[in-house]
Amino acid sequence: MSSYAETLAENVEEQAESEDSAPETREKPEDSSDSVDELTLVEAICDGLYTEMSQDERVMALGEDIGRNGGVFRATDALYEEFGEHRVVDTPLAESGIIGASIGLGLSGMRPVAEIQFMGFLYPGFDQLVSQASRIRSRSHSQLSAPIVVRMPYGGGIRAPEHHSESKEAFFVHEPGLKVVTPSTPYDAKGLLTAAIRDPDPVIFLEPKLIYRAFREEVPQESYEIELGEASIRREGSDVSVFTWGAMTRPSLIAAEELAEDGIDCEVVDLRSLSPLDIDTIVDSFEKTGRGVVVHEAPKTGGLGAEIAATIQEEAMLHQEAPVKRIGGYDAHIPLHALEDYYLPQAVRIQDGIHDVMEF
Amino acid sequence: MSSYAETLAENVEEQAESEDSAPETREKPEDSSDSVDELTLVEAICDGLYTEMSQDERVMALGEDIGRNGGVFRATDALYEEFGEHRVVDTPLAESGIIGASIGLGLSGMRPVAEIQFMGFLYPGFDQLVSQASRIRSRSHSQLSAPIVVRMPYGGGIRAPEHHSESKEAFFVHEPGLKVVTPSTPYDAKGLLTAAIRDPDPVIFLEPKLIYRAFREEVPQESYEIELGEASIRREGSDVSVFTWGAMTRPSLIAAEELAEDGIDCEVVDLRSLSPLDIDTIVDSFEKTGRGVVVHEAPKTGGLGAEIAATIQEEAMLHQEAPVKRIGGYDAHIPLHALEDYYLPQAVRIQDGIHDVMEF
Amino acid sequence: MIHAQSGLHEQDEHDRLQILDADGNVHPHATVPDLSDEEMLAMYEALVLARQFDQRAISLQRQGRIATYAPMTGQEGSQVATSYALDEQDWLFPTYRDHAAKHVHGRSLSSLLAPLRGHREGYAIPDDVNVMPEYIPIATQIPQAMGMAWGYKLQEQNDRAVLCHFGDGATSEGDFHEGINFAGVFDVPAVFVCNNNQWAISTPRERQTKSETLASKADAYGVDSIRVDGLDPLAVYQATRAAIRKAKDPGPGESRPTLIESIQYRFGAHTTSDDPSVYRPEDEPEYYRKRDPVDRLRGYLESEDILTDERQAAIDSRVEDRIEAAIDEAESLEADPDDIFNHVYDEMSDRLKTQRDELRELREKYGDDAFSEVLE
Amino acid sequence: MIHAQSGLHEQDEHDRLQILDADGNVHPHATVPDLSDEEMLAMYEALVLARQFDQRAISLQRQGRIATYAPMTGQEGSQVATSYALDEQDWLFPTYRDHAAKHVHGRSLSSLLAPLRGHREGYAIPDDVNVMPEYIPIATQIPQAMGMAWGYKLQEQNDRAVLCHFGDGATSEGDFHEGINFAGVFDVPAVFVCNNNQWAISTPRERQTKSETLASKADAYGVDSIRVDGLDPLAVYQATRAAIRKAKDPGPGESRPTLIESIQYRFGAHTTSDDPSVYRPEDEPEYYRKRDPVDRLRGYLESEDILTDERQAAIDSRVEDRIEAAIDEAESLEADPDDIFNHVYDEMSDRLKTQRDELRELREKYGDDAFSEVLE
Ligand SMILES: Cc1ncc(C[n+]2csc(CCOP(=O)(O)OP(=O)(O)O)c2C)c(N)n1
Ligand SMILES: Cc1ncc(C[n+]2csc(CCOP(=O)(O)OP(=O)(O)O)c2C)c(N)n1
Ligand SMILES: [Mg+2]
Ligand SMILES: [Mg+2]
Repeated sequence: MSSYAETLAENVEEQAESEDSAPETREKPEDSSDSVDELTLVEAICDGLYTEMSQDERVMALGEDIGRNGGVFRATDALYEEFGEHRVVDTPLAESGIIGASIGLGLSGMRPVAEIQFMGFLYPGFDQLVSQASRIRSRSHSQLSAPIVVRMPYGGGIRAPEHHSESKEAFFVHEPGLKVVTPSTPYDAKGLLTAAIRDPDPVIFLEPKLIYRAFREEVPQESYEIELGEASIRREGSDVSVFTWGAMTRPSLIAAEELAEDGIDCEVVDLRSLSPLDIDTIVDSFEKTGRGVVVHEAPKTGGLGAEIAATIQEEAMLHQEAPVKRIGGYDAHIPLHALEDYYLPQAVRIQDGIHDVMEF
Repeated sequence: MSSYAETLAENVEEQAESEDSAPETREKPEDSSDSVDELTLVEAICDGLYTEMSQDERVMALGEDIGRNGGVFRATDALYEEFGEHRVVDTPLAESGIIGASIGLGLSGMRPVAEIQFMGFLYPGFDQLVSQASRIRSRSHSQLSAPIVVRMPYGGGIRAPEHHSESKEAFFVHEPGLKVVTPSTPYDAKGLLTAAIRDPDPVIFLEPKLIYRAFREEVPQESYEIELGEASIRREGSDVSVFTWGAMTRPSLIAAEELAEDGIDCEVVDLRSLSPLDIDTIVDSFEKTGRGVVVHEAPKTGGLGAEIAATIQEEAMLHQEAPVKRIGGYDAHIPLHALEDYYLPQAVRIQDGIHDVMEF
Repeated sequence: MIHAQSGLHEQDEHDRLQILDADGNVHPHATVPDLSDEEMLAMYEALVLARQFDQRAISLQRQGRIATYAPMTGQEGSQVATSYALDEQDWLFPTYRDHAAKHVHGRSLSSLLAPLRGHREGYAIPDDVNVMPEYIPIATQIPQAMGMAWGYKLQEQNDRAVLCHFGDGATSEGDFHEGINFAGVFDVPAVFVCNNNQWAISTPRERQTKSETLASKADAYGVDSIRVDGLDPLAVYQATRAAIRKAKDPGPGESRPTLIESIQYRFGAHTTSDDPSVYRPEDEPEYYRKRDPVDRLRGYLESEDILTDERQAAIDSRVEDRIEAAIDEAESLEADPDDIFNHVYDEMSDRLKTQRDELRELREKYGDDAFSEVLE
Repeated sequence: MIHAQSGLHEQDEHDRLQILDADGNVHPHATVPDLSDEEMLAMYEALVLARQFDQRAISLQRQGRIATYAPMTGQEGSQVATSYALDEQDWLFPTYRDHAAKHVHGRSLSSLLAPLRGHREGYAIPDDVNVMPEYIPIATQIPQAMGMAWGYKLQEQNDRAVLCHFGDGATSEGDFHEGINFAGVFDVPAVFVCNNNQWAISTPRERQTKSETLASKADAYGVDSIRVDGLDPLAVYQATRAAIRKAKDPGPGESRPTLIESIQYRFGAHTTSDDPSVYRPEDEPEYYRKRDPVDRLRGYLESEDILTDERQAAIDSRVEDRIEAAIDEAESLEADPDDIFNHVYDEMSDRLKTQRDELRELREKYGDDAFSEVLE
């Protein structure tokens, strides 16, 4: 087994475990100043919601099975008990209704955080999100806005059934008026979610479910924001820049460590914010290394990798020592789990791709 | 007025005229072998439907107001009278219903051609199209398919109200299993539509409504196919390649003629097929010229221009004498008509962009 | 001839609330809403204004001075009455056809014309006006209106209700279903007004759904409903007022939301780009023209001596002046290309700034004529 | 305690078709469907198989041999009965939970397990089997099933009907509304079966909609409906058979489509990843367990001397063998990475070919272990 596969295996076991057994209700300590918890990414999301709901009465959560059930991934665990059925609301099974309702709630002065159970089930609500929420500001000449957050687990690798492994962030990035973020660590998860909730515009908060429980990290109990629109350099390097986000950050880092042994020094940039993109960080990194790859789960054609490659050649062509290589999902539907590890970028593919770029 | 603006003005006047007055019902000549008609693009679409419905009983049309009314743009003019209410069907006002029904009709052995009144109203049916029709083949291991065509007018420039000027082809190109085509001439309109109807997979047929009635061209009365997946070089040139499609082909050609006077020889490639892309033609043209621009109406970020630029630098970086420039809509919603001419790529912007690329 | 029948479908009037008969006489057992003479006259003036505005707008479109317009003649009675039934703090969710409803609830006449002149400024809402920009994608406003009503309920702003307009065609969309189902489940203070003008462009009501009535669709959501003669402004007022009252302060056993099916008829074309003679019999409107809401209210007010010739003359001249002023105002609006970029996000992104600056440079370099507006 | 009430909601049984009482006795005024002893026994065997399959599948999932599984215990009676009511040429649109319905209409047991082992081959449909691959996105099958039924009607294949399954939760989706509305308008030969198991994951039926019943939602579309005791296989068979007959050959004044609300209960978890004790009272299933469909049909067959101990033993052993064989077959499936690319289009695009070749090269270069399947 490759080290990535091992990492995955751990995740998935944890995942399966936590899904099959009754969830524990996490206790909130009374005094939360200056304290930190060791949290998984999904716990950090839950904590981010908790913290923000505690501080701002306008914040509410709504979606399918997020109440008593705490969400199918337990991302809203114990919030129902804490904040009651009017602030943590199980809705009917209707995604357009959930997002349309959220827009209206936002207009009334609330700060709704909607959960879509899986990205593959967002599409019935696509119109309300992409064609409605995105435009409330522009069509009203900024008199109105849609201060909503739409959270959804996305991505593959967890042996899920059909339609449960979507990674179509590119759809949302192409629509003006939407912001799109995705964390790759528990710390970022809480900070980005806090910023998303406070943002006056609609923010799509993509949750890399493959790493929901992959590892723990210290997360402050108090609230903090990570500014939307800022990438994070996860590993500095001088030979080649790896641009990635969400669950692909880890295999990218694994690949970088393996390549270090071959003397290739990778810089790994976790974009975090997919819309707006942090073009400065992307271009600066590329200008430093002169070589780049983009790693994402979505189909290659029309994926966000295209935007990044196009931007780099626009802004930094004269620094280009090799084509920017896109290591993505293939232009096919993500297969069921017997084959999904062939579909998703594995550390081995990432390494191989980086070698290509180095040897160009 | 720029020449492009003049061209537009003509279009729009014709358009407005034909929309405000009662439509004429076009007579079909009895003997149609070897004959040609001088048709506009929208007439060629209607003719394509007529020809295919005459030859293949399985072909039917469905959508909102396509029957007695002949479609809001008259794209199904007189088909209701010719083929009757069971083959030219006015549906209830429900896009998910229309596309879902089309999938089922296709499974039963019919060849449905659905009309969505404007691209901006496709989104309620996004799920059925992007998440369902696209996968019938892959999820059934090719035992089943969705032999449907979804036609929709798209693009701006006709002084239309909000949500009537969308150009979001990139959404469909990113989804495996869908094909996406758009004609820029009447001849291509009929040939591509015929091929789309005969294709066993779902084809999205985008109709550039700005040029629905912009000019006439000889169109054979008999049926013919233009193979899906093949671009067309509209103008050969040696200095710079312009990649475009749909309604942007004309301003690109206008810009090319103007630039010819400055001694810049543009090659204008009309992609026609947006998925699959004709990568060979794109790369060959670029390798010849070493410089390229992409012109499209959609917002620049995440638009198809990104895919083309990314592909070019991947496949032909060593030929690149300048960055591939994307001349697109801005990353904002297309404004109402007082400003839409600032938003859409005008010949002046295209010329300016090409100058940039030439002077790099 | 399925199509040709359609208008007749709704001509049995016994199943709906009516106060005035076709000639403006009060039905024997009906009660006229409790409105002062001044209120009645104001409502009537709004009707006259709406009718006049509609005619002017159609001719402005013909002259190329505004873009495609959706006429409301025949439907303005219901529009005016529903907005009259609102309290100031209530919100209105209108469609592209609800010009009169918007105006009565506070939008200026010139703001109605601005988008038709291509200016999104017309959708900018003054702080004290609770009218959403119009909704063009059919039925999308329904879950949003529901959501806003829910939000007010959650915030215990119990004096607020939300009124949401849509057409007969809208009842086929998933958003109608999802929105009203949520309204039932969360018992929100919303009034849904289905303006059943019997046509969705060329599709007649009975090809839209095999449901007996549109009002009865509310049963599927456990939501109350009522059918009302939409050409009778007093009946519409009464039904809407009752629904708004109930939304804010439901009695024991009452639920907050209501679906009102207001049965109307579109006297004219769907929009100025539409030609109804292609799909419906020329004489279909006759029946409804005889029940013209403006005439009916005028008939009633005259019979009650509330409306005099003098007052009518004053109304006519005020209406004329206001419309002229509105047209002047709308036609004096200038567009600022920077606005393309100004309202995408609260803070403009770097890429948008670059794009804005690029456009500024291009305009500088080539002049605005190079981008000149078509047809202007 | 809104949630805790839910199960009780549907416990008044007077409003639904029932043939067998809780103990398997025929109700005084009920008529048993006209089925031969052999047919009755076959149906019973299918029920036993379903129950057994469900238990094995749950334990396979526990052992990590299949992925997340959606149990059907308590609902198999209705599933088997609806499929028994189909003619061979009819099509079935199932959900992720309709294992028994699929099997009875022709899908092999191993094909049910294959997707759970990660193989899309399980969705490949033999030419002579009219069962769509299961639908996971809720309610999306409804407009499609409607469309297929419409297509057969247009092609005058009047001996074909389409049966479409979905849950109580599905009734909230726009696609339910749009699909059934079309069915009414185009009068298509479709039977819509709402498997009201009273829960949509953790959401109880009465938080899904304030509608009195789910069946009555059909009125909004002018479509016939019926409520049936979904734990009574004979009642479900009778209702479905009548609906299929009517779909193909409606009598005067009858319409083709029908919505059947089959009132059931999910005895177990939503899926093997779900823990119902979090959201519903542990004793809620009790009432329904006493009405177990397998027991009821067994009771009836025993009382009629159709089922003997011998026959039961033979059934049990056949069932056991078939399930074992199916598991072996499913576990012997091997995945071919080329299949990722093989079924995207009728003809593979150049870019897909390149990608396929790239993957082949990578596998060659690094070996399949480098891509090794997690948990396998
Ligand atoms: C989602 C969507 N689909 C299609 C259209 C195009 N369209 C505009 S108006 C209209 C008919 C609407 O009919 P109805 O709801 O009865 O309202 P009316 O125009 O009669 O007031 C259609 C189909 C649209 N605006 N939105
Ligand atoms: C469009 C969509 N949204 C959400 C989900 C996630 N989901 C899977 S099953 C389920 C509940 C379905 O309930 P119901 O329709 O009653 O069917 P049941 O599972 O009870 O058989 C949900 C919400 C989904 N599969 N599809
Ligand atoms: Mg209407
Ligand atoms: Mg259920």
